[in-house]
Amino acid sequence: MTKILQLKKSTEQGILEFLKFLLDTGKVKGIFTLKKINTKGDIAYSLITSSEELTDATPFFPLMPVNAGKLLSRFTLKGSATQPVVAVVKPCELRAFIELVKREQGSLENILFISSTCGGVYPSSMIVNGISEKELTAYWDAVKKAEILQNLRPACKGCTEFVPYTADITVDLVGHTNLDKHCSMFLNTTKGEEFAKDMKGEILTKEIDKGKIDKFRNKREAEKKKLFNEINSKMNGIDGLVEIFGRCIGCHGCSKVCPICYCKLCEFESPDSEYDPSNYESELKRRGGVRVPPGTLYYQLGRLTHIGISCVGCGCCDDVCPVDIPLSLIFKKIGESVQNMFDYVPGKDVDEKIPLITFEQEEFAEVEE
Amino acid sequence: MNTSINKQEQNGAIIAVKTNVRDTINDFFKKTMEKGIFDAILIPMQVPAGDSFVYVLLKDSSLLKDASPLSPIMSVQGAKAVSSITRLGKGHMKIAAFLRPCETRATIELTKLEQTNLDNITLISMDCPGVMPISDYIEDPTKAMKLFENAIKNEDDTIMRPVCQICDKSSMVAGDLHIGLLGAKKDTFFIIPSSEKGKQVLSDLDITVKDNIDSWTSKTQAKAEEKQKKRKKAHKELRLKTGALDNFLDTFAQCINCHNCMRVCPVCYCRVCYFDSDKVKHPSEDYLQKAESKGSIRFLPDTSLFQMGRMTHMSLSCVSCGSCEDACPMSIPVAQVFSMIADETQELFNYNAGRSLEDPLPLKAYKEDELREMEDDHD
Amino acid sequence: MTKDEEFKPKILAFLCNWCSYAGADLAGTSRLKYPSSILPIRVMCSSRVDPLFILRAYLGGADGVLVAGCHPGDCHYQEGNYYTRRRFVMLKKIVEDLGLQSDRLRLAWVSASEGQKFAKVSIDFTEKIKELGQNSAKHNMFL
Amino acid sequence: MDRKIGVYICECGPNISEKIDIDKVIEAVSSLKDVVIVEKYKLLCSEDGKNFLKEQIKKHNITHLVVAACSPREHQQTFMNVCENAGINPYLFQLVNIREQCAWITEDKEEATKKAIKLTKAAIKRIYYHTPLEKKQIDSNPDVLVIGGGIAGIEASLQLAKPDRKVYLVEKTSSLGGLVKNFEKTYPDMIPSAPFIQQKIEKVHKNPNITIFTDSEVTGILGFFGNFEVKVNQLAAENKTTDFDVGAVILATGSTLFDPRKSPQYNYGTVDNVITALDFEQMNLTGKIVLKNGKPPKSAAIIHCVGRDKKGYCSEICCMYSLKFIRYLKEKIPGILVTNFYSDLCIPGKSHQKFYEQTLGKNVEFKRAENIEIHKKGEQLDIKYRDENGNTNKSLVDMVILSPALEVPSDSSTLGEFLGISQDDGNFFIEEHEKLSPVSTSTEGVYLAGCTQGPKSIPDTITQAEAVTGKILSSLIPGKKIEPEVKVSYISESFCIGCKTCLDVCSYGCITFNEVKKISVVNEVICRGCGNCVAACPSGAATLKHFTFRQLYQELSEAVQ
Repeated sequence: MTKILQLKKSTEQGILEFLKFLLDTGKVKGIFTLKKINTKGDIAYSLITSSEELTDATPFFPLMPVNAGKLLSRFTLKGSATQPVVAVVKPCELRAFIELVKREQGSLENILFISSTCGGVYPSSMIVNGISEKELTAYWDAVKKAEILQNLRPACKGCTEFVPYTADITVDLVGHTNLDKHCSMFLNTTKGEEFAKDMKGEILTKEIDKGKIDKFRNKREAEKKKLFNEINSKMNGIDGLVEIFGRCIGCHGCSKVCPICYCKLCEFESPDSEYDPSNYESELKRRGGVRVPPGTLYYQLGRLTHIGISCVGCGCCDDVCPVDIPLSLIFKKIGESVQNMFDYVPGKDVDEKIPLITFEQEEFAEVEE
Repeated sequence: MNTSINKQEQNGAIIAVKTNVRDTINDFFKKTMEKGIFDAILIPMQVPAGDSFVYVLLKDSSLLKDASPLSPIMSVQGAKAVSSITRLGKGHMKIAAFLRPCETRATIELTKLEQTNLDNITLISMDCPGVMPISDYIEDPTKAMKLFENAIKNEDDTIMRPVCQICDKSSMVAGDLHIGLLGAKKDTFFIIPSSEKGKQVLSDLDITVKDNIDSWTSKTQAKAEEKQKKRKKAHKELRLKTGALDNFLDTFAQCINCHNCMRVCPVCYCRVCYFDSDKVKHPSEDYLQKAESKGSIRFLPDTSLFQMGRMTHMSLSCVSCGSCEDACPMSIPVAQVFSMIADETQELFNYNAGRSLEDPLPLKAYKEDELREMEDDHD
Repeated sequence: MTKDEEFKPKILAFLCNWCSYAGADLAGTSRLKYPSSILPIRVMCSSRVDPLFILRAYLGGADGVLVAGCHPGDCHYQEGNYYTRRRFVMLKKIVEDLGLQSDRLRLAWVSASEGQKFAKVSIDFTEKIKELGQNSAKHNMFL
Repeated sequence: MDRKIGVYICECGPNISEKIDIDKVIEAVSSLKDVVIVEKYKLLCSEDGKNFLKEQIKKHNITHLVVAACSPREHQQTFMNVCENAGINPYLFQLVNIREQCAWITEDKEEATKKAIKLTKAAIKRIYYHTPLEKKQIDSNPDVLVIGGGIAGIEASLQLAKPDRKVYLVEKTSSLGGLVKNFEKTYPDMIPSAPFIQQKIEKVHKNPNITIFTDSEVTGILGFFGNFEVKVNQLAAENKTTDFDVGAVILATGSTLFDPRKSPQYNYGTVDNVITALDFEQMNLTGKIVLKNGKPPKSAAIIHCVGRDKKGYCSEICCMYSLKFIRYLKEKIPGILVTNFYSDLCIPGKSHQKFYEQTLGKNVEFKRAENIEIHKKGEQLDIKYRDENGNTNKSLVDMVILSPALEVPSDSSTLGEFLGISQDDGNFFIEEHEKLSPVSTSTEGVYLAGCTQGPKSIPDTITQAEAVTGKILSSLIPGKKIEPEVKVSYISESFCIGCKTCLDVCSYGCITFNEVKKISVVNEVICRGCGNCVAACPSGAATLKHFTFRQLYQELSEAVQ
């Protein structure tokens, strides 16, 4: 049984009050959350230390300008948080952060994680013209009804990992019909309970409604299948891949925003990946012509070998691609397939080793000769 | 500022167009390969899916028939392509690189920064009608192609990218050879040599350079002047929009720190960008402290540092090619802002990025008696 | 001569110095015959074979890529080949899921005494590659 | 410096010349960039051939040498030596194997020639990116730390201690001799063991080059082959800590017996007259074999394989010493009835079968049994067991001797941690390779001798101790510097992001983490150069010298051309 802190307020208001409580009581020094950053209504992740600034916070705004896992890594890369901070993040952001922590790119210390069952986000480009009230209402209606909104990020539409694994506190959103009246926060850990102590509200004990979750997961699963089938039909040998990736402009924005890509210098931008004149000469001998800069497929496939095992399917790569290559679906599909092979769910457990740095003596006999 | 942007070329050669300009240019290159003048040609070509054009280096001259010298988009800045081929050395092959004027100029800037080796490269440019935003093209390639062809025919730039619409250097000759479409009689175009290398190519092809190109000169001059007016006006309006710090911040408010603009920028050549390096990463308490001083900070806090910092790094070499804007997933008018700043910083030093290999990079040179007006205590 | 008979595959073989390269040498000193399509690249341990090498070879037009090392448990460097195996299965899966021909990639354990096995693997793999035909990546210029 | 590549093709007598059209190879590679000379020669590995190469290098000012000949496993070193003699760095050399993996695998000369051309071109492309590597020499300390004063440790110490090589022998109990000093006699010769073991212990004590620490334990070992820093804590001397340096470490910590209390069916410790093999040896050493009541037993049972089910291995020596016990019993109590309860008899080796046959005789019984239980019945012990036919039987005896499995004491794991050596399920230290390198470990300069590596007899223990001394004597020579592997990993400080992936996959613990800079650092002295970390590093920060990404990429891309 999990304890639930229930506030008789709208979820949005409830969470803001809880954050204010955490800050005002000094339980945390800072709040990491989405926030309106100007009068135009642009949204960005912010670090808030004063409760007045909380009025502009929008913790569950359906947008992921940057995967917060990457930001938390930046926050704790040069030393773990010395003072307690609360981070309100989406499940895939939390998973991404866990994957980064496994790679020594951040620290969980002194961070209280609040996440939610997640209804997904809109593509970031939607904010360019502003996300209208209508679109917001449509979003929250869909969340209440546990339905899949069709204009979400493709990665979100087929996301089956919408329940956070390691959040200290999980806010009940998906399928929570009384979203406007109640704010329900599951206190999953003792840390969560400690921080919620003395917060005015009702404490209930019950499990999260599994039926509700499963039903939504089935919907997402079906959607995912559909999306994967679509992309599958295009993955048709080398020529098929050239059709998909041919228009890549080589900006590598996908790796720049990828929460799992953490290298200082990407291998595909390193001297090793440069062609010298003799490489060009031999390529030309072989093919008669060669694309310049070369290595589009090499980059994409190579990146799959680097991050596929840890891809959390957040979809940031889709958002950033200036030529609309359906990256997230490809990476998610292949990522999940590789992850399944090792029975690995990225970001599920910080103590679980990344499959490529460990092995079992008896395994995969089928590939050997 | 020097408005006469072209080196004074007196003569060129008039080339007759057989079926269309594209085929004639491709044919021209084919001949250079057959004569052994070039071993390979760098030229745009449509990808198999038809949804983009990329640079290809061709050695097999039969492939030239599919080349698209007049491609409607600029998916990769050509200077980056030249750099990719020659950064590590000049190699054995003699290569013709067919680039737009802004790509040629960026190539010249990169050469000053040791990122290309032009020994075996002949730079050939062409009057540029501008290019469409990549996203417009990808949305419906067939329709876009028609629009583009019509736009060229009608000399209408309204479908082109905003920076192309205000480009005053679309016929600037900075390379070795230039193909002049403007002012040419029907079914012809000019080919104009602008260096010894260029002249040699033409003479090897037995093309005599004695045709008068006045019509091209006056037409391009007029166009440049018109565009320059348009450019000044656009920059003035933009200045109003982005002038104050708040406005500037608002302009870049939606930046998601993907740094695509930097990645595709032809003159951003660093292996690891300063703004991605350890120098901008701090301990958590620094961030908290910063937040405490203001109540809250945007995280990452470096958006404006990145944009402004990048300006200090590359605005003197900025060729206003617009690649950054094409690559911005948040549709921020990066190129417009950068071109405005670049015009101003370059003017400070009477520098014109990519105009000539001979002009030293302003920050690599100085004059003893200059910029006194910036000093506090000048007499 | 039919077209199929003309096809002479190019198969890149990453061989670990201690087992598989020695096994391949033994095949030679035993005068076992196998197709000259196998092009050896010597590495000290199969664990040096970065999946990116395999990708490079594949995209570069190699018709097949063989990675061969010591038998599990016999790695000269103790456990390198266990990591090789994980990296290899991952890459193979990715290649397969991308709709590419993952049968062009093969992993084999060949000890220093298994000249016979090396020859057999080489023959079998070459046959398989002949069935698959030429790698279509070879002539595509937009990779 | 201009690169001048010389390419030399060996005819290897008829071996290559008859199978490959060498002239075609010469023609194909002559025009490659920087190739200044391509020549063939009848036998390059001969003295004449080596001289020829050397002269050629000088004559043509060759800076990079490519030789197309036999397998690198055959003559790589030969030609590297030629390079050194001719004054070029031996790593600016590449050997192309056109014999074993080319000439000898096909009858089709054209095919072989084509392959030879490809491989030679690939080698030339590769050598473009070769860089000179310098051999490093580091001072080494010839002294040796021996942990464990049993027969293995004693033997190794005696072999190694010389005026120019000190040995530090650390024993955790108060005296040397280990388990062996409890034995009256050893099998199969049944010669008294005291004289030989005492003699050896005495020799150790007398040897001025051996420093003995009894009642002591090793509390820290840091470093690498040739340079280990050791800390020893002397419990008897008020925990005095002594520090010293050695170049190599021998683990001879031996084994103990499985505690039969963990298998309660034997009632060891709860019922009188059920004793272990070690109890029995000690009792026998006193000269009298008696029951608790002081009387000699009329019958005894020896239970084999005690604890084998729990440990999961056969301890190799228990059957043999159990036979020895029959001899003890028969010698001291003629007429005693001895019954052996065994599951499998393990009597390997050239003289043991005879020993077994000589031990058989009147009043000696062997019963194959399982599910053995021991209970007290009056003054006697009741052994309940299931026989070969599956029937439950009983047997009454006066005394039961248990022959338990050998195991490694659990406190050995700290040593394993210091030294970076893993232990198997039975806690035995894992050797570098069971067959190929049975006394070395994954940490260079740390060796195993005796039962610490697995149960073994006295002769096997001594064999191992001698093998270890051989290893040390040949590699750790006083006054001689050691040359660590040159082709090792290197991690670029500027590209490393500090994810520790390389640390996780390294089998040798040669990568450490710089906590200040948050980057990984390779200890080049320990690195063996497998390249695992290089393939694991996503940033391209790690590279393996002489097998760099570039070098291999050049080779592979030319090969598939």
